[in-house]
Formats: sequence, C-alpha cells, structure tokens
Amino acid sequence: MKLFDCVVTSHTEVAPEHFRLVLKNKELAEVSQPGQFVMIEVTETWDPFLRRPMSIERMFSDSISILYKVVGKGTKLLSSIRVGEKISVQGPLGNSFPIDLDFKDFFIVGGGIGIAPFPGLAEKIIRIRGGNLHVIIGAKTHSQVLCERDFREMGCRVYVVTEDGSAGEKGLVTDVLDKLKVEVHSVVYACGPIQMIKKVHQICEERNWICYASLEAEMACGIGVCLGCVVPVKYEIENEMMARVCKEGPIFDTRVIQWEKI
Amino acid sequence: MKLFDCVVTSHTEVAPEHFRLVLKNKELAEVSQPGQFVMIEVTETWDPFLRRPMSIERMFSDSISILYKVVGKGTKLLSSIRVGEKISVQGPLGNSFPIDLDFKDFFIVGGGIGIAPFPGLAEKIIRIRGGNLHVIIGAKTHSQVLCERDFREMGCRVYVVTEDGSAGEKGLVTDVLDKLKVEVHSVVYACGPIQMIKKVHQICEERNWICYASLEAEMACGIGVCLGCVVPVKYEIENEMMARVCKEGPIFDTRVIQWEKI
Amino acid sequence: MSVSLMVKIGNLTLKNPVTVASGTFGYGEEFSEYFDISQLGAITVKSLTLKPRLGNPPPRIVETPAGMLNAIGLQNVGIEKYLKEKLPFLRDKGCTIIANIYGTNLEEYQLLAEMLEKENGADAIEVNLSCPNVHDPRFRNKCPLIAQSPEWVGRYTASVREKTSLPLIIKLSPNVTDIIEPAISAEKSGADAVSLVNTFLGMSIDIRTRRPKLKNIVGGLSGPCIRPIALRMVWEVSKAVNIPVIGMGGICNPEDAIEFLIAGAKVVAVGSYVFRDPYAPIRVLKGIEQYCIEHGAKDVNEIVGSLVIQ
Amino acid sequence: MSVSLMVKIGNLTLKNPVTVASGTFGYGEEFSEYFDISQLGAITVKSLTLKPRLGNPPPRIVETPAGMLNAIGLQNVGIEKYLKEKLPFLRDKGCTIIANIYGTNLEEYQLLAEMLEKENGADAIEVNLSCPNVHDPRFRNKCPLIAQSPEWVGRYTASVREKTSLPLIIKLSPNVTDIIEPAISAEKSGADAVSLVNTFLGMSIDIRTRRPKLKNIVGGLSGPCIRPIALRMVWEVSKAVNIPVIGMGGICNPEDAIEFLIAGAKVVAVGSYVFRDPYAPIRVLKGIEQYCIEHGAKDVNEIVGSLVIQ
Ligand SMILES: Cc1cc2nc3c(=O)[nH]c(=O)nc-3n(C[C@H](O)[C@H](O)[C@H](O)COP(=O)(O)OP(=O)(O)OC[C@H]3O[C@@H](n4cnc5c(N)ncnc54)[C@H](O)[C@@H]3O)c2cc1C
Ligand SMILES: Cc1cc2nc3c(=O)[nH]c(=O)nc-3n(C[C@H](O)[C@H](O)[C@H](O)COP(=O)(O)OP(=O)(O)OC[C@H]3O[C@@H](n4cnc5c(N)ncnc54)[C@H](O)[C@@H]3O)c2cc1C
Ligand SMILES: Cc1cc2nc3c(=O)[nH]c(=O)nc-3n(C[C@H](O)[C@H](O)[C@H](O)COP(=O)(O)O)c2cc1C
Ligand SMILES: Cc1cc2nc3c(=O)[nH]c(=O)nc-3n(C[C@H](O)[C@H](O)[C@H](O)COP(=O)(O)O)c2cc1C
Ligand code: FES
Ligand code: FES
Repeated sequence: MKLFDCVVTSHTEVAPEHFRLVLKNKELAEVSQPGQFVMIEVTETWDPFLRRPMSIERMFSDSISILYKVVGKGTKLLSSIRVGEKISVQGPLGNSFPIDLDFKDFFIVGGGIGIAPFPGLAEKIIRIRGGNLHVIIGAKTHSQVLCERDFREMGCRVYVVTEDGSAGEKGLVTDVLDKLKVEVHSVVYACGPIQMIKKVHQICEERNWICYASLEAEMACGIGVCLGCVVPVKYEIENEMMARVCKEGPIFDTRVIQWEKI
Repeated sequence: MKLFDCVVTSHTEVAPEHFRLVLKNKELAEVSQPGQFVMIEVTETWDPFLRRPMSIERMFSDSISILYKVVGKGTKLLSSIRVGEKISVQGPLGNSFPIDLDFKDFFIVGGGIGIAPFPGLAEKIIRIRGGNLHVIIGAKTHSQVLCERDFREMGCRVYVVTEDGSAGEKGLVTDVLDKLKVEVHSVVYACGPIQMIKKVHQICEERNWICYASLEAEMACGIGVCLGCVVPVKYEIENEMMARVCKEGPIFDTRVIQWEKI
Repeated sequence: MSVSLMVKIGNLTLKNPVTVASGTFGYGEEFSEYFDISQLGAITVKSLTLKPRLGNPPPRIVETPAGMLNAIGLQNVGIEKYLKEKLPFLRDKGCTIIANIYGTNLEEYQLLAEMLEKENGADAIEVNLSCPNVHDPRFRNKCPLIAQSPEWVGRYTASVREKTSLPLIIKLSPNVTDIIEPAISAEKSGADAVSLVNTFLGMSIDIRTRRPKLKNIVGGLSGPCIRPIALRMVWEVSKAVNIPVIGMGGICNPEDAIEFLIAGAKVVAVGSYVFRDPYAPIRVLKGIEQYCIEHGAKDVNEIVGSLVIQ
Repeated sequence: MSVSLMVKIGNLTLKNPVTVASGTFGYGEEFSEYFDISQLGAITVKSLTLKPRLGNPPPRIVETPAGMLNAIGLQNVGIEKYLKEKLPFLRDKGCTIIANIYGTNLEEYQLLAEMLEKENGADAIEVNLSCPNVHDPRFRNKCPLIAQSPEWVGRYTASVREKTSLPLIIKLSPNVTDIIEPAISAEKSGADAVSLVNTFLGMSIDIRTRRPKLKNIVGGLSGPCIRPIALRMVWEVSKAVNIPVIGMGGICNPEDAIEFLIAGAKVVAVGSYVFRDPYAPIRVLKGIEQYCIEHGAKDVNEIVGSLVIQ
C-alpha cells in the first residue's frame, strides 16, 4: 500500500467513452491482486479535489491496466492523459476476490463498466483451475461490449447480452444467469450497478450459491480512515455494522450486506 | 469583443519556461490591435477559476500569437495544451498603443516577458513609419532573451541587455535607455515589472518624452465590470480616480498614473 | 411543450427566474456586446451609493481555489450618474431592473430608495446590508455588517419599506451563526424577498512578503467554492419564510442553478462566473427551461422547493 | 543553520508545529504504512465518544469544487476500544497524542477527559464542540452546536477543565457570526488553546432525483475551498486571545500552512488533503523548516503572527 508515480505506457479508447490505461510500475504490479483497486490523481489542481477509485483490470509483469468509462469531470481529465506522462497512483487497495478451490463452476457477471475487475480474475482462475469459467458480459449496446475477445482468448465460456439486442442475447445479465441451470456448487463474481448485484445476489440465494460482489461507494481516502465509503453489513458477532468498502471491501460476500438498507 | 473558440495551430517552447502559442481565428485576428490582450480559459474545471490575461504578441491574417512565461498553475496548465486542441479566448480587450506620427524616434523597452506585446507593435510602426525603431530587450540571462531575431528581421535597431551580462550589455533595460542620448522628440513604449516602468517613466519625464506603458493588474473579468484591476490615476478633470487596466488600459500614458500610490 | 418560466417577487413579475449578482454585471453595457441582456428575468446592477465612491486601493482581487476574493469597496458612479447615464441604456433595452443600494446609514438607504422610485430607476430594490468590504465604523466593534444583526435588519428593512412601494429585496450575509433569523426579521419588517448569499469574509497572505494579498487585508469570497454553503442557507431560509428567496453563490451551470431552485430559490443569480463566461446567465436560463421540459414541469414554480427528503 | 521548530501548547511541548485534523487520520495506523508518523508534532485522533458509534447512513461523502462535504456522523470505536486497541500502537511509535473527544452532554465530555487522563490516553485533549453532523437535539432549535454559543463554550470548557490537567484545546466552529467571542470564552474558562476551523455546514443536491446527495441532507465542507475563510478566522482569533491557536482548513502545501503561521497559528493541522496525499503532513513539515531557513528564522515562533500590515 503505497503511492507510485506510474508512467502511462498505453492509453486507448476501447469503446465509445471507454478507455484502457496501462500504468507502468513493477512494484505495484507485483503486489496487486484481482479485485483490488487503485486511487488515481486526475489533476494537479484542486478541482477535482479527490483521487478516483479504479479497479485493477489486469496485472502484467511490470504494469497494471485499468478500464474506465468517462462519466464526469475526473474521468474526462483522465482521458486526456498521454502516453509517456506520469500519474500518481495509490494502491493496491482493498481486499481481493477469494478463489475457493471447492467450487466446480465459476461465473463472472459484469454489467457495463462493471466488467473492469474481471480480466485479471479470469486469468488467475484459469491459471489455478484450468477452466470451468463462464463470463456473462452485459452492455447497453453492441459497441459497449467490453473485453469479449480477452475472455475468449483465455478460454472462458462467454455469454454476451445487450439491452437492445444488438449483440448476443437481448436482455440483462441476470436474465442469462437465471437461465443457466447449472445445478452444482458454484460461485458468482459480480460487478456492476447495485440493482444488478442485488438481483444476482437473490439468484444466488435461491440456488445456495456464493456470490462475491465488488461494490462501489463514494470514496475520499481509499485507505480506511475517512469512514466515508461504508456499507451496512450484518455480521454474526455484531448486530449491525458499517463496513468500509475501501478496506473490508471492495469485495463482499453478498450475504453479509444489509440489502434492505440499500 | 467576443468569445472565440480558437484552434491551437502552433505551440513552441521559445526559451526555458517561455512559450509561443498561435491561436487560429480569423475574426479575432482581424480586429486585434497591438497592445490589446485576450483572456484565456486554461481549464475546464473550477481551479483555476478565472481566465488568464495575455497580451497579443502578433496578428496574422487568420490568427494571433501570444508569448507567455510559466509562473503558476494557470500558465502551467496552458503549457500542456496541444496543437489541434480548442481553447476559449475572449478578446481583443482593452485599448492599444497610440502611434503618433509626429514622433521621430520610437523606442520599445521590454523587460523579461514584458516584451510580449511588442512584436506586433513593431510591425505596425515599421509599416507606418518605415523605421526609426529602437528595441531594448532585457532579460535575466542569455537564454531568456526573447524575440531578438524577430525584431532584427523587421529592421529594428536592437539592444540586448542581460542582468548577468551573458548576452548583450550587462545591466538593466533602463541603463541602456539612460545612455541613449537621442535628443529629439521621442516616444517610449514600455512593458515589464512595475519598477522598471516607473524608472522608464522618470527617464521620459526628464527628457520630456512620452511614455506609453502596458500595465498589469489582477484581473477577474477583463471587460470592465468587476472593478478589480484598477490603478490610481490623476486626470485633469477629476482630482483622483481609479482607472481600469482592462478597459481604460492596459496602455497608459505614464503621466496619468499616480506613481506615489504604487 | 411550452414551459412557463414566470416568477413573482412582490407584485413584480419576472419573465424568468434568472438574474445576475450585483457587482458582477456592472450596469449591463459591457454584456450587451455579448447577448441581448433583456432576455434575463432581471438585471441587478452594481451597488449604488448617494455619492460616487472610489472604492478600496488595489490589489482588490485574489484568486483562490475554485473562487476569488474581492475587496472592491463599492466603487460606483453614484445614484445621480446612474440615473442620468446608466438607466436610460437599461430602459431602452427593455430590461427589468433590480437596483442594489448601499448606504452608510439608515437615512441614505431611505433617500436612495426614494430617488429610485421617483425617477423610475428600478423595478425592484435590493438592499445591500451585507457588503463585507466597507465596514460601518459605528458597528465595527461587534457587528460590522447590518445583516449580521437580525434586529438591525428589521430596522433597516422597515425604514426603507416606509419610503418605497417598489418590491423590496433584502440581501443577507452568510457570515452568521443562523441565517434564518435575519431572513425572518426582513420578512416581518416588510421585505418582499430576501437574496442570499453575499460573499464570505476571507483572506489570503503572500508568504514571500508576509503581507495580505489584498490591500484591504480581508475580502469577500465568491465562486463555486462557496456553493455548498450558499445552497444550504438558501434551503434553510426557504423553509422558514414565505417570501421568495433569490439564491446565489457559485452558480456556473444550469445544474447549479437548478440545485438552488430545488432547494427553494424562486430566482437565481449568476455572479462571479460571468467573469469567466459572459454567456453564463443565458446558458443557465436555457438549461432551466430544458430541465423543466425533460422533467415534465409546465411551470418552473413546480421545481422551486421540490427537494425530496426520504 | 538549524531551526528550532518546537512550539508549546499549555505545558506540552510539541517538537514541531504540524499535526493532522481529527477524523482525517484515523488512529494513525494506516498512515504508518506511508511514513513514520512520530515525526509529526502530534497526532490528532478521530473524535472519541463514550460508546462506539455507527455514524450516519451512507452516502456520507460528496465532492464539491476544491473540497468535499462529509456527514460521517462520528463513527468511532469508542473510548474503551481506543484505549485498549488504538492507544498502544500510538504510544509504541512514540507519538505525541491529541485525543479529540465528543460527548452528547457535559457529563460525557467530563468522563471522557477523566478516562483519558487516568489511562494516559492522550498528551492533550481537543474538545470537539463543533461537529456539524450530530445535532444535539436539546439545542437543535436555535443553536445546534455548542461552539455556536460563546456562553456554552465557556460552560463546557470550564467543566472539562475541572476534570483534567492535560492541555485542553477547544475546537471551534466557523459557522458563527463572530469567531472571536467563543475563542475568548474558551480562553477565559481555562482552555490552553483553541483549534479552528471545523467544517462549514453545506449541502448538495442530485438534480436528477431531487434528493440531497448526502443521506444526512447536510454535511461539513472542508478542503482548499474553505481556506480563505479559515485563514481569516485564525487571524482574527490570534489577535484576540493570548493562548495558542491551532489553525486548519484546506491546508495542502507548505505554502498554505505558512499562511496560517503568519496569520498567527502556532500549530497547523493538515486535514482532508491527506486523503489525496498521505505524505502531505510530512511535506508541510519539511516545507516549513525550509521556509524558516530561507527567511533567516532560527525559531519557527518568529514566523507565528508575523503578518505585516501596511
Ligand atoms: C472500488 C471502486 C472501483 C471502481 N472501479 C472502476 C473501474 O474500474 N472503472 C470505472 O470506469 N469506474 C470505476 N469506479 C467508479 C469510478 O470511480 C467513478 O466513475 C469515478 O470516480 C467518477 O469520477 P468523475 O469525476 O468522472 O465523475 P463525477 O463527476 O465525480 O461523478 C459522476 C458520477 O460518478 C459517481 N462518482 C463520483 N465519484 C465517485 C467515487 N469516488 N466512487 C464511486 N462513484 C463516484 C458520482 O456519484 C456520479 O454519479 C470504481 C469505483 C470504486 C469505488
Ligand atoms: C493585460 C495583461 C497582459 C498580460 N500579458 C502577458 C503576456 O503576454 N505574457 C505573460 O506571460 N504574462 C502576461 N500577463 C501576466 C499573466 O496574466 C500572469 O502571469 C498569469 O495570469 C499568471 O497565471 P498563473 O496561474 O500561471 O499564476 P498564478 O499561480 O495565478 O500566480 C503567479 C503569479 O502571477 C500573478 N498573477 C496571477 N494572476 C494574475 C493576473 N490575472 N494578472 C496579473 N498577474 C497575475 C500572481 O500575483 C503571482 O505573482 C499579463 C497580464 C495582464 C494583466
Ligand atoms: C467583484 C465583485 C463585486 C461585488 N459587488 C457587490 C456589490 O456591489 N453589491 C452586492 O450586494 N454584492 C456584490 N457582490 C456579491 C455578489 O453579488 C454575490 O452576492 C456573491 O459574489 C456570491 O455569488 P457568486 O459566488 O456567484 O459570485 C460582488 C461580488 C464580486 C465577486
Ligand atoms: C471525513 C472527515 C471527518 C472528520 N471528522 C472529524 C471528527 O471526528 N472530529 C472533529 O473534530 N473534526 C472532524 N473533521 C473536521 C476536520 O478535523 C477539520 O476541522 C476540517 O476538515 C477542516 O480542515 P481541512 O479543510 O483541512 O479538512 C472531519 C473532517 C473530515 C473531512
Ligand atoms: S474511502 Fe475513506 S474509509 Fe473508505
Ligand atoms: S478586470 Fe474586471 S474591471 Fe478590469
């Protein structure tokens, strides 16, 4: 957990308003785990004031990549950074995706930019387990389907679903998940809009599957001190508690979330 | 007086920390006069909040150039703008250098980045008067001597003076001016640190020369409404008054300035 | 769909809820070179005083993070020159005029209001009780601004009220413990509206010379930096009074203005940001109309105070 | 040249004038992974309450121009867990500790102070009378924060003073008409120092949903946006009291901190900016030392209050 000046070695628009940024720093790359995130300084001035949290997409020998969508002024500024420039990156932060070897099937469910933390996870699962990895990629429309080729090249079973039906099936990622009647002890990794995660959680509850979700929250510090990013959770021990998405998360077993409060 | 989206057609580092920016906009170029300035938006965010005033260096058929020094965060941001990008430019603003045909000799005195408004003025004087133009360029050191070649190519008589003597004479622009014993009805155009302008003014007073100086002030609006940029002046009519550098200036006959208040 | 943008302040109808903040728009002349200023709901002019004022010595402005400090000190042409030289221009253009006035004592405020009404110099009067850059020596000790004392706000409001039947707007200061008290005091004393916020008293130091960057030592902070505080105050006041609130403080974009409307402002004013974008008031106006259309509001008044809690 | 950076608060000597703002540094553990936190003059910990607190429901944070709003609501582990689990770490590191306390009534503040002194839980106590995110229902009506009433500040200061001989710092709120009054009241009632400013009450609205962006509706504004106001208040208070002032509000760089020292702060605290740059307190410390060297000051106290006027 440190602050690194990373050199931008590649920055490409992978889909309209979606970019992949490759950040070179060996130390950072070596300690990063799938599911962790970084906090990126998008400007030298005071507006925006805070860093921006971004999931680590993949880890390479001396660099990491992030995949992001331009949604506001921070990501807009980020999108104008050029290859060769330096950028301040804090990380890796948070916990990582647990990979339980007991499971037979592994499902990855990514809605929109929610696919970002998964290429690195898929790589790791395949390295450890060799296969049995299903990836459901959801998008609004065909041009926004992200990482499809990456997952296919790794040998994952890929399901594409778009809201307008312009690529793959028409519908939502949860429709696809619902239809996949794999009656075995499985795990689902989910990331995307909170309502999507909630739905995935419900499907998993019914089937008695485990669901690990990567949550988002407004973050100020990213390291657990500001207490800004909390999510209400129910632990065995304490009746009610606030967990920090940046510290106890961003990956949560969805059964611990107090969904009724969200 | 309008707001223009200009395209950057050239942006070069002419000396360490000094840049020339060429901004393409025909309408703006056609109405600009030597001595006028523009207000440039250096960011899309709220920090810095205000535009930055910059003198117009030269006017071309469809563009203007500015010459600037990186001194703080606004100019630093400006220096990272790339050719092809658009930038919001407000102008031309303020008054321009009066060129009185009665004068025999014309002197331009520019201290440091204070040389910025003069290439365009020199061009105009030479066009109108054909010559008799003396340009004193002052700088800290040889690498910061600006526009020397430009003025020579126009046919001006150029005097270079540096504080460390690494180029031209050693000393200050006012030392050179002091020594030039041209005993005729002359005019001096000055721009640079306020103490330099004051000294130039005093020399002119002694010789009964006219001095037109381009003044600087902290500016918010650049168009005369905020009343932030005032300088105390003494007019014939009113005993004491505050003149707006952005509106009544930036060019002032130095005799109207209340020097004792500066 | 057509949207009604009309709003009322007292018995005055503004054609839309967008004006500009006093002191940031001069008397409108300069901005006329950019757009037709009569499109705005009203033009609020720079504070007027009985005699012309020279204002404070420079430097008068410092930029700060996402904002600026100013210590202009109410430099202005004075009421007479305004009536003779500035007013005809605004009337010719067909602008609705809010004249902002500042007096060094109660009688001056009354006189200014009378003169304005008599000479048809304004369609509404905004009483600046909150300029942080000209301390009234009589109160400097404990309470430098009239607007910092609910009692004085009441007294001044009532006195000006006596002298004019024009819609009366009281401009409040955010430099207070409780913004509701002076607002209620203004309402009770006959104000037709309150406007807020004026600037926050701030300071900046040049660490090289160890001198204040402003010659006046302190100045008023404005711009996006103050917006969250201004918005909170507008919300608090809107709930507490029954007269319209004119909201301002860091409004740059339509989105910012709509926040103020939702919080309860009936009118919004664009201030310092016009220094950066002279078209901002027009953009804000267009954006508000667009928002109404997109949100199915037939009347902008449906947006006003529509904050949803829980 | 060697520079003495030592400053005193009551009978406590800090090795240098740099600390961190309560609530932005946790209990120091996380930052220890970045630098040796015992290098700082003091570590100010997150507000402690008698019982652990869950704080407010999320969202608790919104970014604003050059700053942020927070409505954490004093989530903290409680005094007992602090003493058992957090304190040993800080003591091991050799940190000078300023423990910030918050009580829902006078007795709780007293109890907290007693416990801290008894258990050697702090080297100084900072009394948070100014958290804008937890309204004491008893005073909500007119005066939600103790620090908004000079009278209550006096009463609370005196009561805590009775119970502890540790250096006592009273943390003031900037949401007041006059910052001098509560400061003087704290001094008169036995405070060894005052710290200012806590956050400004602000608000932000999501115009799409028309709901406040913070679940708690309002929150506290911090960051560079508030710096000019905070600096002005520190200057005003420093002139008015004879006890040290701990200055904070938007300090990011050494230059910012030096502004506060020149204005009269004896100690400076880095707050929200540590979220962006965890090394900021160390950079500020180094920069202050460098400034002293460059300006020929042998002792940082020569810089304190060295503002030149006229
Ligand atoms: C742990 C974590 C990992 C993330 N990973 C990715 C990723 O891999 N790729 C990606 O594109 N996005 C990711 N996000 C979301 C990303 O941080 C936000 O999109 C980004 O901060 C928006 O910044 P902005 O300035 O462009 O938008 P703003 O102008 O600040 O806001 C635009 C929208 O983004 C939301 N937002 C703003 N700040 C944050 C924040 N700090 N956290 C969450 N939402 C915010 C706002 O509520 C608003 O709806 C992640 C968020 C978290 C918490
Ligand atoms: C009419 C006019 C014409 C100018 N022409 C040129 C030019 O051709 N080339 C050039 O390099 N510079 C010119 N300047 C100065 C230029 O505007 C400032 O250097 C610039 O605004 C500094 O911005 P910054 O953000 O980099 O510095 P900041 O970080 O804002 O400040 C750095 C320094 O610049 C000073 N400064 C900041 N803002 C202003 C301002 N609005 N006006 C004057 N000084 C300021 C500050 O006091 C400080 O000393 C001109 C100024 C004026 C008023
Ligand atoms: C340069 C300047 C001059 C101002 N002059 C006046 C004035 O004369 N009278 C007045 O009531 N308010 C004056 N104000 C305050 C504004 O009207 C407004 O209340 C304040 O700036 C907050 O709005 P903003 O953040 O949008 O600028 C002035 C503000 C600025 C920046
Ligand atoms: C997330 C956050 C939590 C805070 N928690 C506390 C707190 O528990 N107790 C307290 O006295 N102040 C608290 N503060 C206020 C800070 O200590 C400080 O007074 C304020 O943020 C101004 O400084 P800054 O602008 O440098 O952040 C908190 C501030 C922030 C941003
Ligand atoms: S972002 Fe600060 S605690 Fe999580
Ligand atoms: S900069 Fe506003 S009047 Fe000159």
